[in-house]
Amino acid sequence: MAFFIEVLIGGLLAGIMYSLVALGFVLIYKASGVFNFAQGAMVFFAALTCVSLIEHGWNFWLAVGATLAAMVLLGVITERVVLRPLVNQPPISLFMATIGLTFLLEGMAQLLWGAQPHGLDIGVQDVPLEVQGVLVSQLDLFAAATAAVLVTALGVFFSRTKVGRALRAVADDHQAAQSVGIPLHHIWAMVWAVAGVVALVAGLLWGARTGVQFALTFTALKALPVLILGGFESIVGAIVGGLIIGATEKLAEVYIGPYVGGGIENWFPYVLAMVFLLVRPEGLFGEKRIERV
Amino acid sequence: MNRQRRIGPPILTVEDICLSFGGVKALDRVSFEVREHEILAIIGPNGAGKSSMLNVINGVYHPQEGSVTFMGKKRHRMRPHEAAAQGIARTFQNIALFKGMSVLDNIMTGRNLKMKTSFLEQALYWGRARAEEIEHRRKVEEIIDFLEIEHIRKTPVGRLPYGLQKRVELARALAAEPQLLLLDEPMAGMNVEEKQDMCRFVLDVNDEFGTTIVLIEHDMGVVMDISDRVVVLDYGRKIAEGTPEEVRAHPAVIEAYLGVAH
Amino acid sequence: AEQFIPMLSYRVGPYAPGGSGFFGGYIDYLDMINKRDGGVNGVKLTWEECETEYKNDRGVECYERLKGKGPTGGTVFTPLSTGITYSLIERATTDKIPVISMGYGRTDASDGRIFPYIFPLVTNYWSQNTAKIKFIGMREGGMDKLKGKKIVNLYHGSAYGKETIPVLDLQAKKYGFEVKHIEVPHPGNEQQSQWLEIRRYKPDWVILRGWGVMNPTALKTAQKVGFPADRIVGVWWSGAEEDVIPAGDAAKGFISAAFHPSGRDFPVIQDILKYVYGSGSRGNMTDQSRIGQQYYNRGVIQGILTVEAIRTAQEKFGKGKSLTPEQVRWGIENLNIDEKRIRQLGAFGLLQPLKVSCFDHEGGGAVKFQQWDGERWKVISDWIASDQSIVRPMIEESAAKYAKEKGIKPREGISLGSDCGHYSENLKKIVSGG
Amino acid sequence: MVRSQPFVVTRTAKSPPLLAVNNIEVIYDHVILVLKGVSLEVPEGKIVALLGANGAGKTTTLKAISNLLRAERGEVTRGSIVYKGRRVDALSPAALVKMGVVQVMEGRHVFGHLTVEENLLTGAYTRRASRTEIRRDLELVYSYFPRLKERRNALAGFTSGGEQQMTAVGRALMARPTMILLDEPSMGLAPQIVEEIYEIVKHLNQSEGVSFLLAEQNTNVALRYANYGYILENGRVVMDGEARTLADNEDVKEFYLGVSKRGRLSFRDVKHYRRRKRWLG
Amino acid sequence: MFYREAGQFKTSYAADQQIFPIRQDRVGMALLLAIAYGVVPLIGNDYWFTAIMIPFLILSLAALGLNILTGYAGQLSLGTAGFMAVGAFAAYNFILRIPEMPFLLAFVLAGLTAALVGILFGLPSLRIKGFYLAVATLAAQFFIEWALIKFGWFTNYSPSGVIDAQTMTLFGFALDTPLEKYLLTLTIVSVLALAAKNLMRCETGRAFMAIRDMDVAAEVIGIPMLKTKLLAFAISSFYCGVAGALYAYAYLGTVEPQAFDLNRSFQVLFMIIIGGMGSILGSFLGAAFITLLPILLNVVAHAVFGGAVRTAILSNLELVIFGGLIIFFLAVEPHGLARLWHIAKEKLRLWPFPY
Ligand SMILES: Nc1ncnc2c1ncn2[C@@H]1O[C@H](COP(=O)(O)OP(=O)(O)OP(=O)(O)O)[C@@H](O)[C@H]1O
Ligand SMILES: Nc1ncnc2c1ncn2[C@@H]1O[C@H](COP(=O)(O)OP(=O)(O)OP(=O)(O)O)[C@@H](O)[C@H]1O
Ligand SMILES: [Mg+2]
Ligand SMILES: [Mg+2]
Repeated sequence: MAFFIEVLIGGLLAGIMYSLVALGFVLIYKASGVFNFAQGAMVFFAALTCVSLIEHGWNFWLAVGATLAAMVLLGVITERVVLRPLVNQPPISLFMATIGLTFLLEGMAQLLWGAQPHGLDIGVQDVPLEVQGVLVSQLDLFAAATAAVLVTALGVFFSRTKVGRALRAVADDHQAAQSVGIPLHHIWAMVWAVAGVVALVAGLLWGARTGVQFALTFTALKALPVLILGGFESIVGAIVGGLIIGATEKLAEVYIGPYVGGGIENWFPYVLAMVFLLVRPEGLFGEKRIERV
Repeated sequence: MNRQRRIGPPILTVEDICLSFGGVKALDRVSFEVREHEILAIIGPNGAGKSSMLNVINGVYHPQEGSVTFMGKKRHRMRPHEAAAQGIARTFQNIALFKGMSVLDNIMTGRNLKMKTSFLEQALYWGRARAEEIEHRRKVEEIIDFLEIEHIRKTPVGRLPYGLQKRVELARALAAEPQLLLLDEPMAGMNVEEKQDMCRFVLDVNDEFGTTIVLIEHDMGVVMDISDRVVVLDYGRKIAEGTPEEVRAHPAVIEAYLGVAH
Repeated sequence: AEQFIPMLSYRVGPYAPGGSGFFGGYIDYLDMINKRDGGVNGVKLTWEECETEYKNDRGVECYERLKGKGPTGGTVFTPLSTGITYSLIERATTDKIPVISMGYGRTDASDGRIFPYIFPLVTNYWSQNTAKIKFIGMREGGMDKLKGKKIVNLYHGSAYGKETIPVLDLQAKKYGFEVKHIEVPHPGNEQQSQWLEIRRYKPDWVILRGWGVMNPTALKTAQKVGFPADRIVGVWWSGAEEDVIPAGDAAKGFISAAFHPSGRDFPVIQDILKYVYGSGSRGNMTDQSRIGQQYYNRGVIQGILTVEAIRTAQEKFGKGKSLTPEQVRWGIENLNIDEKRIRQLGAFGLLQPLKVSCFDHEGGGAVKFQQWDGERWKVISDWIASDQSIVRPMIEESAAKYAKEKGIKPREGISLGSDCGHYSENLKKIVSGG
Repeated sequence: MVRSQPFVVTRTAKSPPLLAVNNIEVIYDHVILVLKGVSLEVPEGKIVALLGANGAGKTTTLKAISNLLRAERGEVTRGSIVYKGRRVDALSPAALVKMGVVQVMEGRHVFGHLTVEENLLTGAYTRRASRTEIRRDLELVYSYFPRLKERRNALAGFTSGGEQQMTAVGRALMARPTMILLDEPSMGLAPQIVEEIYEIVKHLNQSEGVSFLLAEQNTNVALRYANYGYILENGRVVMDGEARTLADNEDVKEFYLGVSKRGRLSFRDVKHYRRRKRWLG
Repeated sequence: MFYREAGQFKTSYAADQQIFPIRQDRVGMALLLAIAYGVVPLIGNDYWFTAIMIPFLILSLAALGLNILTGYAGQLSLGTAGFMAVGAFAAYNFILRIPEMPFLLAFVLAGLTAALVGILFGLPSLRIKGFYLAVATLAAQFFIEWALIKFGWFTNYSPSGVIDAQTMTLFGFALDTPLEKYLLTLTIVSVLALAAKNLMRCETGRAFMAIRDMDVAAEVIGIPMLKTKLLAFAISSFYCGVAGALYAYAYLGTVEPQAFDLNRSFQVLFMIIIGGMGSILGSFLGAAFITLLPILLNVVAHAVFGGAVRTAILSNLELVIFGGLIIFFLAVEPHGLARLWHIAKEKLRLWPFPY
């Protein structure tokens, strides 16, 4: 039983880590109906920039601040150069543009800072806490707390302000949004900037777990099943989806894995999400598809 | 020609249709019948449930209660393509053309049901498949000619102005050679001249192919002039039914729909 | 005269740290030879890099692009990627160009009678694995102490990761220990469930057959579940500085196999620093602090082997001449680097003695073990020889199977200028499909 | 069909017009020339109707004004657009809305995943008004369209065609514009509502001084409510004049109003002479 | 001037229904084939065959397969590489396990196997759409990759998981030189491209496009959704499967399951987006862009800066430029290169007048 609980808790906490990355996707999907392929690259770019600045002797907070500024700038430039020419174009074209952005960011990051992996110490001791025989990671707890703060802040921001509404309007219909005076460009720039900030947070936390290296771009893969399960447009969905995926994938690996030879963690969440979608095609909290004639 | 004589027995009967979405009752115990060869108009205020009615008839919506009988076959629920296979075609209120295809291809899709060759034969484009394509192309050209859209044959439909898109949609529906044609506001967004053209097409289809037509329209001039009978819906209920003249004089219709101006 | 050496390198993407370190060392060594000795017997070494991004298809493209360059074509290919190596096996054989895959690539190519052009020099995965069990046995106080011990094989969920499962199973049977194979799905940046399972299983040792981000993550997660790092033994793709630095403190005490140590105290590295980086000139490494690290030193070894092969070939085919790849192949197959030569090369302790033959394309097979102290790798064992009594039959059988599939007639007697001995009846049966 | 006239600017008022479109040319996709020199004016406080057959270029003209063309891969290649004495060709659509010009797009374009009420609220995006003020305007819109109030919490994507049209018009009103570009406002609306919408137009025009440029197929209603009209054909203005004058023009009567010298023609037996029977043969 | 259809009147529907109704296109196509079959073999060398033409053609075929599914039928899929893997490993096992199996037949069977798997994973498409479907098809991608690594049977228990393609023999004649492999690939790809073109301009293609553009309307006019979508998955996977088999047999000669990892799926998806969704030509243009451009950049970079700039910097710069070019081309034409080509043709048609 204790083992079960341990796996469960470990899974839930890992799930939160997935959610952190998923959040970035959600933001951009909400605002443009587009899946941002570059999210993983942004996580990598942000973390690498930050850690490189630290290694160049910057104070931790100073480095974080500078990276934050860089990510905001990146968001603004992305809007200007990548998104603006693609207003009102099919989502798949926008999607492709984010792929171009991915190559660009990956190249830029390594051009600026090199390809070496780095360790990152964010000041949280990662010795496990033992609660009644169950080990709980401090770093993961810290990450969970950060995620909670982030989600609350973003949730409030997007549901309480008119910007949140405008965001959804833009995702529905670029042209109509423009016609009522929603400044598409500002909205997009803002959302991309926020997504950049989220990427930085995710990058730092993941970086503390696995080191800062190119593989941070792969964190995006872990976020995908979370997204489909939670729904592409929902911030809450990203968190709930993360928890569910994290917990079930770990439990499945431990309890089902041995029967089929193990290593099922990569596809199991997808199959799970897929089965779930058959029941609810828009995910847990996603927006319903509107099909009317 | 006396049109009344041509009108035959009921070909479509809807009985006690109830349809609701969450709290909204889109249709509430609606019954009526459509007779062979006639042009039946459905009118009513916005949100009355007219489009929903058409959706029920061709299987896009499944009513919670009630039944639809078409050509003697009674049914409760079916998939739209089954309805199409039985000979029901339609056009849509918010144009539902295939945006990525040319006018010609759009209309050709209408003949989908009539195509018999397998995809393997089509991949070779030899013999039967080729002959079939050409044969159907001929049919489609007749329709194109009929609706006078020859000049835009190869244009992608997305580029067409609204009115022409409506016409292409009609062409696509006609290509299926349906028994029953459902038209959802075919003349919206047209000027008088274009409406006249459209009316002419509708009447011709009715006359020459004997197609039964159910049509939703807000232009009372059109409704009065071309329909044989009219059904009036309001808030999901049928409030009147009869010849155009009867309906126009009906107090409930004036109250709910026409307003005093008419 | 010049000798052209193609470089299928990769300097972007997830594998860039390995690529830049290895090719940095390789190129610096060649550069040093040019600068210090004026080339090999006066033959200048030249090279060109081609970016493969660690992808097989790009690798093939680069191979095709570079194989015809230089006066005599690409001398020897070293793709530093198992996948690319596999893709080159047939091509290189047809083109008569040797491929050296040192510590990676196709293990059974150690049987040179069937793979005349492929050289998994120094040591291969299976050899390494037997040495590792020997090492664990030593730590436990003798091979007989292995009985009843529990070992977890934590492997990367890929073909590479799976490759040592059969050897381990064989050894488990032989020595009476228990082995549990646990897979980590690619890329391995999340290992919570695997390590919880390890914790439950309570093994005595964990063999870490990792790759890239899987390595630091494993060490971090081990720390999280309280498994001691000095009971984890990595393979050499888990044992570079790049694999432990990201794990921070969690890596302290971690042990890994290596076929060469880190460090820059070897004369040969000093020579590189002097001739290549000295007097303000620029070497291949942007970050000079990486000189002497695992990947760099591996590159230097590659350089030594390449140059020695050319030298050996020149002895036979004429000093001071540009050699064809075919001739260099002969040089590789007849490499004999003994301790004396190693000392001359300034690589004592860095490189193990090596004798390549038609029969044995591996040539060495010994492994050293090193431990991370938080700052650098410290060598904690001497060369530990592999257990060829286990490895060799497996290799021969696997190679024979390949020969059968491909319809290759194994080399026998004197072939391509080397003595290949005789092919055993047993293997003949496999090749002919018995 | 309509006799071609050279373009003459007929000044209806001495003051400069609120909006002037000068000889613009529009090309889609770099190759499709759609407007071939269109000029028109909307004087302050007037309702101007833009009439013309399908594909004449009405929508294109409106989009050119509101700067929505770029999103359609179209561009204005010649001419200028002046609003309140200032060139606005290069402004962003949002900036134009801030200046008081709002477009109601053809084909509804409601935000399907927002509720009807949220749709209306997005209309007020550019305004810096207090919550109560916006609440008040919302109620005003609801008073114009009671049906919307009933459906306020429905997702707009699920509402009926007419309800969507009302939502689109209501959404534009929420911006409190000084000038509204209405593209086929009557499309798909019940006759009663059409009248109501035009009454609202008239009301806004008279009591609040809002100017209108409306593209409309329902010539009958449009000319009844408009002050001035332009008739567009094939990307050119072929006729313009006071609404009343236009309504009396014989051609306009026949082709746009459906009345000939013999009175209103029935849709049943009009123009059968034009029919070509080729397809039967 | 040169691209005018004026004066080319069609007197029958048959003529108008030809693949290339315009004469210039017909001539162009014939020329292209003549070059591919006649000129390239004459002037090409091993490098051109094995490193450029063969992979380009094979990936074009995969792109074509995906384009059928995604571009024409509108079902976004990220399982392409998975289906390619099925094709490659199926072909391997058919040839390995069935004596005297002709390799062409094995390729067909491999395609069919992939088609079956495709149908299986296409089932959810009935309910799941858009990006959701894309992510759901990842299940196929990961599952197939996992299964091929996990179960030794597929790789004939090769310890490294790599399979070695057997030699292809046709009428007792071994196809093992680069030129022969090139011609084989070219022929298979041409035939399948022609079949795809035919299919897409017939009823099947129209049904696909109808489902893509508006599936409700498509159903209403009588196109059965499930059947059509599954057919799209089947045909598409068939193409991908054959491409996978070619990848193993005509190109690399050895493959491991990782050769068909998610990156490959993405790569093929990039091809059709950049090339043009719903366009046969686009599949080829996209494949050229995605596979050949990086090589070109690499070659050019080495030619221009070789030696002067560190290779690490060059490699990263290539990546940056490649990304930048993708963005640039999309900004110029969001609908892909095929559309750009189309517009160019329209302009040519009007030339010398601007419109
Ligand atoms: N799929 C649906 N989900 C939710 N509500 C729906 C749906 N379809 C229709 N409705 C509701 O049912 C009612 C009737 O809609 P319907 O489209 O049938 O009206 P209509 O008579 O065609 O009106 P209009 O003339 O404006 O087109 C409307 O209030 C609409 O909001
Ligand atoms: N995005 C586009 N790309 C290419 N051509 C277009 C595009 N939009 C419109 N057109 C073309 O421009 C011309 C004018 O179209 P527009 O929509 O302005 O006409 P309209 O007068 O509004 O017609 P309707 O009354 O049918 O709405 C049409 O011939 C149409 O084919
Ligand atoms: Mg309706
Ligand atoms: Mg219009």
